Amino acid sequence: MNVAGMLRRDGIAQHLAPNALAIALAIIVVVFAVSEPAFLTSGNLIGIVRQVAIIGIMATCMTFVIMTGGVDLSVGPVLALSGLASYFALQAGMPLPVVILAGLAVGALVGLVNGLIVAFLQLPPIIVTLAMLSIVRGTALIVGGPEQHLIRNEPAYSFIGTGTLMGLPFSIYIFAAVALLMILVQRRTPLGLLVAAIGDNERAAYLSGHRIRLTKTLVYVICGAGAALAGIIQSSQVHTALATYGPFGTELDVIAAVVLGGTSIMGGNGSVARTLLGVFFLGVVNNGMNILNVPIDIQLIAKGAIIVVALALAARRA
Amino acid sequence: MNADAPVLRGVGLGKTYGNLAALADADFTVRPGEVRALIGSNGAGKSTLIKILTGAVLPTRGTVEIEGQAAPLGDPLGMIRRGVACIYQHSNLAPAMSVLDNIYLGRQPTRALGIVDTGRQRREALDLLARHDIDIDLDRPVGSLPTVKQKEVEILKALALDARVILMDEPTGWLAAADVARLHATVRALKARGVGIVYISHVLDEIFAVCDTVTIMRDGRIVAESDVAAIDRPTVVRLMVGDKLAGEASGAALQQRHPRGTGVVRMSARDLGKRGVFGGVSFDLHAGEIFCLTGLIGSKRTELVRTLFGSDRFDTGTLEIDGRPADIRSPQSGMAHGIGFVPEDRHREGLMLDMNVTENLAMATLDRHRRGPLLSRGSMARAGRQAIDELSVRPPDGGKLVRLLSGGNQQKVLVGKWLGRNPRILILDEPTVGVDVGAKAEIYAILRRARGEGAAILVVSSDLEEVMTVADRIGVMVSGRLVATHDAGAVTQEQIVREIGGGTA
Amino acid sequence: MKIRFSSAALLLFFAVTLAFFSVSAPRFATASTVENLMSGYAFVAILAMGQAWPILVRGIDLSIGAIVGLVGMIVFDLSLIFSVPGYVILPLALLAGALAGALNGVLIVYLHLQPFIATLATLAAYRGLTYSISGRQLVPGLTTTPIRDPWITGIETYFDLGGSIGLSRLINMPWFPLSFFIMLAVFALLQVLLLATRFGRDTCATGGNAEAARLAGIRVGAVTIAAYAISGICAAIAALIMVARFTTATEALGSGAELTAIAAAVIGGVSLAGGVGSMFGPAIGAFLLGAILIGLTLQGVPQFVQQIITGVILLAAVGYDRLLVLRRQRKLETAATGAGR
Amino acid sequence: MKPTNDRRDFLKAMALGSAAVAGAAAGVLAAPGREAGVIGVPAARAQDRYKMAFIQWQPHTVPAAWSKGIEEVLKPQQVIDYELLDGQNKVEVQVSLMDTLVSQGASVIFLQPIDSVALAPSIAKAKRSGVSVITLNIDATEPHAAHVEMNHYYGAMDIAKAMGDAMGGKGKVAILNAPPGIIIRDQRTNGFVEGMKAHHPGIEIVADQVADWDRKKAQDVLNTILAAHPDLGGAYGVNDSMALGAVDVAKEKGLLGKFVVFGNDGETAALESIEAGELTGTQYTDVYQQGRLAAAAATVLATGAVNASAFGQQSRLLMPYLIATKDNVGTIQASQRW
Repeated sequence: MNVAGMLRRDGIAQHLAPNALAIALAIIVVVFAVSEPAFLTSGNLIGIVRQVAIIGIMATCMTFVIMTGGVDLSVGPVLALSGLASYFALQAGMPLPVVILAGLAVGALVGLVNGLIVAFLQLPPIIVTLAMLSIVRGTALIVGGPEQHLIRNEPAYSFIGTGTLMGLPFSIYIFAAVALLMILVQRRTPLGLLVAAIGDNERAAYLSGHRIRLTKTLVYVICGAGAALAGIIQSSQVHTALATYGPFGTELDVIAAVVLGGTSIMGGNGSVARTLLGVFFLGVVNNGMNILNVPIDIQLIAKGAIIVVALALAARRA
Repeated sequence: MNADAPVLRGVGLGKTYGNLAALADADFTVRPGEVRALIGSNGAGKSTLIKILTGAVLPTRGTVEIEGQAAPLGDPLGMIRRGVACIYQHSNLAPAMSVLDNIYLGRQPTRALGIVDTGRQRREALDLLARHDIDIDLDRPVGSLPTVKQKEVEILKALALDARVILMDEPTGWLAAADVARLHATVRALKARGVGIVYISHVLDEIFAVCDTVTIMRDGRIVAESDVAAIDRPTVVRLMVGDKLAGEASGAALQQRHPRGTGVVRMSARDLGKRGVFGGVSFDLHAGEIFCLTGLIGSKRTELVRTLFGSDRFDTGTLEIDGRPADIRSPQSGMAHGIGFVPEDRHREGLMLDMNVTENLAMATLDRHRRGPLLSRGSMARAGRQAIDELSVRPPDGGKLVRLLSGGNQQKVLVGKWLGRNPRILILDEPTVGVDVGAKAEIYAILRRARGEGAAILVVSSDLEEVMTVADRIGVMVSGRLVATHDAGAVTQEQIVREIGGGTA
Repeated sequence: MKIRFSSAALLLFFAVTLAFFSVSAPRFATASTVENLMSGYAFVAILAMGQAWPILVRGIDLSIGAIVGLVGMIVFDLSLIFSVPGYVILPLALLAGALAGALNGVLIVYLHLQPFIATLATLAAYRGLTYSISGRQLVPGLTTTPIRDPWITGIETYFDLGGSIGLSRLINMPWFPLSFFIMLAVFALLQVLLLATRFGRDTCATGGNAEAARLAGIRVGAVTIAAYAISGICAAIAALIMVARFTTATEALGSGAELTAIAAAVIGGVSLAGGVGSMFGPAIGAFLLGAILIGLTLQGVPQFVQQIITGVILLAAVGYDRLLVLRRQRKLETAATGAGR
Repeated sequence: MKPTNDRRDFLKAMALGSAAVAGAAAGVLAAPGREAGVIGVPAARAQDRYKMAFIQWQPHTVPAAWSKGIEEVLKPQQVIDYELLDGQNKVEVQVSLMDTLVSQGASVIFLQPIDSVALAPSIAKAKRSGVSVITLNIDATEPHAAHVEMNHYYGAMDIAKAMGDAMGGKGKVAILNAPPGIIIRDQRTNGFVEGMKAHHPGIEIVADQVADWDRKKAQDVLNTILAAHPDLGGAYGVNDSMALGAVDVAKEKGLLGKFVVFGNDGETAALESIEAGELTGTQYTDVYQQGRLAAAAATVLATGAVNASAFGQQSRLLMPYLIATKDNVGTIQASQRW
């Protein structure tokens, strides 16, 4: 009963978290805007969205994984490997849809392996995906070597990351589409409800006749595919595929965004929309400190402190 | 010291969570050698009161005194040091640690540098075991013990404190009859040694068997205090649930029985067995009847019904549904055969506590709310509203988190989740554990309504009063075997008790 | 029981690994390889043993790599900029590690942050602090100045034990690095702390069932903070060993060490569910990872393939642990059935 | 395009380099260093096969090209086994690999140290075991067989000079930097800052932000800096990837031609970008050649009679470099591009 009481507090905390974060975000925006008016220019604001697109896509796609009590540390190397897969498909002269599919397939495949091991062998996700981090990075380095693979004269492919449509970078549209799709999936499909149910009480979901293992596997596949999509955009943006892209720390940025959005790393309640708030929070912090030319040491200290304060604020309100 | 001076005394205790007053203005005393029953419906404030007395919760107002001395509030260690021990309703043991370590959790005897004096610890524990005539392997991890034994460890934990007051929160909730008797013997022995005891239970029999005085709570307030000898059962029930509900509860017993319902056999089990668990179980379940399986905890009723639903598998025997062999491998295939299953532990296996009532009600019927690849929230809400009306879930708010409902209303939601599928066969495992009297009556009414609509209902229950109230037919399980089945109208409670006890000697 | 059994299995696996490489990898079974293993992985073992404590209280410490970097830079500054003598630096370094670790615990206990996210935040903050105080940036000349304080560099001393007891005449004995003995000392200390003291019991209780521990009067908050402080102290010891080995500290020192330590701890049977583990497992886990990497390198397996193999072994280790748990559960079920009858 | 100082070292290096190549052919070479103290140490190199390995910093185009150059020289000499090992950007991994190679009995270790001091004890240990160490790019404080270096500090000064010239001696520039933790980052940054001070005091460095060696991050960071400083005249990328990220931004914003971008390294992608008129310039070093020189020295060391422990002071081979711009990039042959 005491446990129930504690959980109840956390539950309320999770409901208040988005407000605390939104308030914190507003405060930070005001601080940056006052100290550097250029922060609020439309160019910079569009820049922020463009900058967070890659982490944002990965974070929205990882939200479900974390809601089911899992985590995916392997997204960084997946990003690299999918870029390489797309590059090789391009080299082979495949049409663009096939190229994109090749990249996505690699990510989905890694996600599938993660998901199958986590769901069916019931091994701890943090270790499974840590192992996979190592395995996928090794594979990427074997496949791609240390060389940069330049993507030249592929206007269609390059459009994904660098093109503009109605004045906005095309990557923003992809990000928005993925975000909307994931929000739709969460709010308007059985899968979304089922993910929440599994996070809340896996056993009860099983006894309600749901296919838990299948759902869990699917959630990792989505996460892998999301990381792969991010990898395609990145390789298109930099006209290069490289095995070392998505270095150590990428996965932590993604997880930080999800958790800042109020999803508990232990699973349970969570929301894609709130994850987006977390993504933008981190994006604004990074952008603002870059625009103020804050040195890297202070940037890192401030980032850590801001995460702590934002989350503590959310917990305090409970 | 005056023997009549209270050993533990709470004065003007109150606790509010947000706007909700969980406890208001409670005065509470326990004297040495007194066994005081604390009863009330779920949500009446018993647990809050207990938690304040153990220091687990900080009261919003009021004071606690131990032998006339003001005690620190919200400090579990301080209360333990002052001789207040508690046996909680839910297990409070560290499963990976040994029995020995659990008994002395947090206060192992130590030598210099905080090194645990294991020799002394073991000597004291063995002495304790001998004194209370309990047999248990001190080195086994607690998690590997059966539930009954785990409860004993909890009791040992309290005994090892040499506590002056022991608070027992539903100590017999999961115990079999023989174990209950042993526990009561222990309670009497403690009483004889001058220990004050607070005894919380839903089972009135126990209260009249072992308690001296009774404190009755309702809606966060203490509504009555009395000597047990000076009060009778109907009065207790009326005080607990209020006048209106009391009428419903007593009226519920006078219902017609329908053994073999419509006469149509829905489910037919022949010689079911699971190696090392149960065996040779045969029965027929008819449309339009309520068949109750009773027996001691550990008689494998739960294990049996799980295999019927498909969340476990049986090894031998055959199962037919509507006259056709059924191969049920998973909850999904169980559901495909029209079976619904309300598990025993609603918190761990039944409900999504942090999701709302509507979502929980829809959890087994998602396919009905599907529109193409999408889920229709509107359709879910409509179905939810209807179910809330039919089940009279209170408050009637589909958006409310299930966690915030009372135990009885949670249970109604859980039953309603399955009724939404109009199950042809509904299996319920201990459907009213931890549910107050009023809600119990409502759940019985819901079951009878489902029966009237032609469902075949299989209820597992340890509560004989419940079995005699609700059953059309009764099956008795002993050690994994179905030893007898009766028409409920043609058997007495005494006979069932004899049969249940028959296999355990 | 369980701890002892899985430890035995781990030890067996370690032995098999050593035997395999001794046969298959040229020059694996030599004194110098053993020496390399001891000196190159003693600090990994210490990090893994430290990491076990947060995991025991059902948390995780992602910041240990950053603490290694921070403590390393503190030692660098104190020694090279402020010329503080080594015997003063050593306790200060341990204190810094303890404080950094304790701060993690404070954030988790008092601000109710999830361990993963709290230590993720301090990972960034401690690394940033390392950059801030970096003597390499403040006094660029120091980038090529080694630390020469004997109290610090003395940690990287080798002892010819075989020679001193005369064994070297029979076989070629490795020289034992002091860091290895430090690791043994840390192991002994932590193992006693975990298994024989009230604090150790309280730690297991906190991780096994925090609510039960709280109601039993255990100061769960204090225990949690202490667990993270131990992790921080271990990171500081590891940092000292690394600084002694490299005679300098870089701003990036220790980055990524948390993942290796977590892997070693989990391979060593420390349960992520909390409350179960020993110090023996993580230490062996660290040396197992080291032996595999050295063995594969000696075999000439390309390093990118090694990464894949490391991942597979990690999977196999948790898979094996899972198998043990399943088997234990099955045994329990049978036992419970017996008891129920 | 010649190094502005260290001319003596450079000449000595070139001399040694040619001698090494010649010596490799002849099979004998009087290696540099004191001969004292080696008497009594057997010429340990009389073996059938020689083991050599290169411990790189982390997977990157530069060490990959070195490795290619090294292999080019070593492969034909059939008695040498060569492998590439990865330091994973961690000092402790490099040290552990050094230990392993020493106990494996390697003849020569090529090493791209992450830090000058941190690897010194390992180099000393290698020397004691008679293993020669050739460092690439980052020198070590412990004297060793040879050091073959791209000129980071003075190269960066020259970049600053060329960049200032291209900007007409005034304006604002931003540095797209790497995170601290490896020495070349410091040298390339400090050289640039000092170079600006010395040659173009009129140019102001308005931003110095970390972009993690990464093209995408560089795009993001420069975008942001441009929002704060719309009048920014140029950007210096501490490596070519980050410079190319800056080019991407300039292209997108239509600033090509007006916005000066310099990189550092001289990889193929950068040279092509210069030819296309996008990247203003970079410091080009023939990294293949650098690898070949190191390998040539290595073969001499491996087969020669000189013991590794003899080196009291190593020879430095300072690679010539070229500040490649549109004017001179054509002089870099296809075979010299990496």
